[in-house]
Amino acid sequence: VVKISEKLPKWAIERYSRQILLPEIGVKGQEKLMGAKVLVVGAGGLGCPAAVYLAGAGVGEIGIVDYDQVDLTNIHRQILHSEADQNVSKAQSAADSLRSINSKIKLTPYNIELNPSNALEISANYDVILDCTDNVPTRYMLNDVSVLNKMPLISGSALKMEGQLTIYGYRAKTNQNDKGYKYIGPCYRCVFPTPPPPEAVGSCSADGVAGPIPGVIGTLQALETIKLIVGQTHDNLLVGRLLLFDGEDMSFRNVKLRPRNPECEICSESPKITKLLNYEVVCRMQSKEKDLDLDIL
Amino acid sequence: VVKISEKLPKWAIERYSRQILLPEIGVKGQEKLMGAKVLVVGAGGLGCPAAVYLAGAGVGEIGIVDYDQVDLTNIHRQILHSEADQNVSKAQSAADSLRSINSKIKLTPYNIELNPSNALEISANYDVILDCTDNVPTRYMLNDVSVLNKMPLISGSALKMEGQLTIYGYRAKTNQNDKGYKYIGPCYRCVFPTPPPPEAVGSCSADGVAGPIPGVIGTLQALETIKLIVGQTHDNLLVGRLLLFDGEDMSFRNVKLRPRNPECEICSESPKITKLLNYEVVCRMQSKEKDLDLDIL
Amino acid sequence: TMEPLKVHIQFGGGAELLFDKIKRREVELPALKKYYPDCKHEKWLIKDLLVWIKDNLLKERPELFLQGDSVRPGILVLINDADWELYGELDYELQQNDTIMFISTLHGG
Amino acid sequence: TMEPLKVHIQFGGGAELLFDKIKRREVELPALKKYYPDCKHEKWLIKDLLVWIKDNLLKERPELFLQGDSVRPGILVLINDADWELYGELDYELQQNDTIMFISTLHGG
Ligand SMILES: [Zn+2]
Ligand SMILES: [Zn+2]
Repeated sequence: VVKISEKLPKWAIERYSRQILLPEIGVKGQEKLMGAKVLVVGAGGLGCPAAVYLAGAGVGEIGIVDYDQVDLTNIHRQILHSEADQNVSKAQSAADSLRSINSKIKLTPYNIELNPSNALEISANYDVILDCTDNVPTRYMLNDVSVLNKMPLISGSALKMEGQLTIYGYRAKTNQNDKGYKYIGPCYRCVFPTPPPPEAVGSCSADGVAGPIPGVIGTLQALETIKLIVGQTHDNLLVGRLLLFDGEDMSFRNVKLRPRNPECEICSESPKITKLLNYEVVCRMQSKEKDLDLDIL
Repeated sequence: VVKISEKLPKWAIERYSRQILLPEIGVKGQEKLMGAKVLVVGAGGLGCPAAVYLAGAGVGEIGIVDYDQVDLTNIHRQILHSEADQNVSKAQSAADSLRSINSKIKLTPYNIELNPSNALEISANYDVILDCTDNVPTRYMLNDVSVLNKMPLISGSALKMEGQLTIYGYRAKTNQNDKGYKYIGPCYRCVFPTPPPPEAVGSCSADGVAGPIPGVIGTLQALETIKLIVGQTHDNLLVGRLLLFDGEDMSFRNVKLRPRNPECEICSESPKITKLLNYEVVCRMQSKEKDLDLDIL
Repeated sequence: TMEPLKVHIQFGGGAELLFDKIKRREVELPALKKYYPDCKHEKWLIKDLLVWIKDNLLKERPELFLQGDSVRPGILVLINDADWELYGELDYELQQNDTIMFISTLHGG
Repeated sequence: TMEPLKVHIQFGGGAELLFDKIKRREVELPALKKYYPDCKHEKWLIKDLLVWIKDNLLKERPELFLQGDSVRPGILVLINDADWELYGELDYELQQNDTIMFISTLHGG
């Protein structure tokens, strides 16, 4: 039933057979996956499960950015790091784990802080960005990178018992299957033009998180990335929709977001923002949220 | 805010701080997790993510059963196995990976086929069973084990782009927080008294599966297990409810199941079934579904 | 009334493979007596819907969907997101705009 | 009519912390004129609901929920599972049985 490909080597057809069997993927989809380049920003609770399923699926190139080192308190949810990796660079530790899972793909760890002076250049080497970060300034920066570089942004977030997931900056133009040729999905700024007040923002180190929460969201980020790469159209993707997950009672909700804002400061036809900004100033928040010493110790 | 525990050592409070911070877990919940014993049946696409988040959370004892060896076609979704583990026992490979993540817990690999002659005895050492298997006869057997041993069964399944999850055999009696003291949730046989016809049953090797699908379901199995262990009541758990997940369009649905059947062949007050059966005969199906040689090769 | 009865029919878990792989359908059912002149009751019950589905939607291998006058074991029938056993199974009377799902249970991992 | 307006109010993403940690509430709103005699319009709009929530439900730190006459940046308002921007935001007229959700966006990973 499945046709043999001229481009896919026999080892790849065998190794990835369980997903090639799916009509949604097939040989053509596997070729696309093996030709795809994905940048995962953050090798933490979201980035670890996202990257492991992308590596498993045979995504050709995966870049992993994280400036932080592995801490014992990370391990309950950051599944690419083991006890022996404590104090090792998270990007390096993640890349090593991924290499042991799939030696056939290219892995590039970036043991640096993504910032306005390097973000556009680094991400220009990739087709898709996964936002697996943990702070507001970086989320605004990645959105602007996604719009300026015309790359979709698969944005996940998790805190306590809840998670959220959507795709920003989707462009039908880059997908030959998508009939709505001119359709562009909303960007982060279309939906959230103004950053939240700093005192309203929680964090995993201050508020806690159950490990499986980012586990589910990160895994779903990988799924949406795979679907995007193989050419699923925007009505099947979380474009213009936000998935809300509450682990407390296992409720999931797909809610409809507003469309792209024709006046959006960055993704409109005549944008006010044309280069990256100083996001810590814009958001009145630090991006490097260093682990707090906990009162309970 | 969080009180220091007399039972929890300082290292545990530090290591697990991100989940102890959650009101749903706290110090008391962490104590329960560290005292809990969980049996994961199947070290495949569901069992790997389920076990990794249970190990991360510090569940005191995890048993992992699988008679199979790691095959290259497993790796896209069975994230505890690496390329170097090919032909190694899956139970052993999984236990080794989990040990590197958490050396503080007890891990027991069972490199055997769970069958009617050993299943009751092995599972009697545990508090909860996770059904992470891939075939009908084993699912009926695990249900009967769960009822006969009075242990809840956290049952996940995945195929192609879809997944399903629920908890069978929940007993409020064992949960001091649960007001409905006598409540017992349905078992698998309450909902599905008759096995499906063999020709209607699909499998990952014949029909394919996208890696993140069992990834999501297995991760959610871990979350429900954690919630169950820390004493969440049945209205917050997937008891009497089935979660349906369709990755094709990222839709999730919580549907209401029928209650326990007072005439159920195994979980009623006067059961017809009082010991394990020959499930391959009952279901007219083999449980060892050996990987098929694919036509496409 | 003679107003056609509109119901949403959904298939999942592989059951859609028997129905041209279409997971969601909206169907309009005519007056029951018009469709089944010999029928003894007035309103559409789920058992009538099963026959209608077999006659109108089922493309192949009906034994993978029906067994006797009900659905085969392993297919869960849901009426507006609840197990049909809570609503009398085959004898449930369809209401305007009901969503009836047929979900094949999965066993893979 | 004088029938009270019943709406479902839900909080999530941490917004519930400002409301006694209760995520789901069902509230009955009296006739608008009874509650706000000086009000210029007849029917409940979301902007009236925000004031009502502030007066009746908000326990602490109102600045973490409201800013000016609207919700603060970073809280998504959903009317029956759709972004309120699709329905005129503050000027949307509440309907019987509407579900209004206030979801604080998450930034952790
Ligand atoms: Zn925009
Ligand atoms: Zn039963």
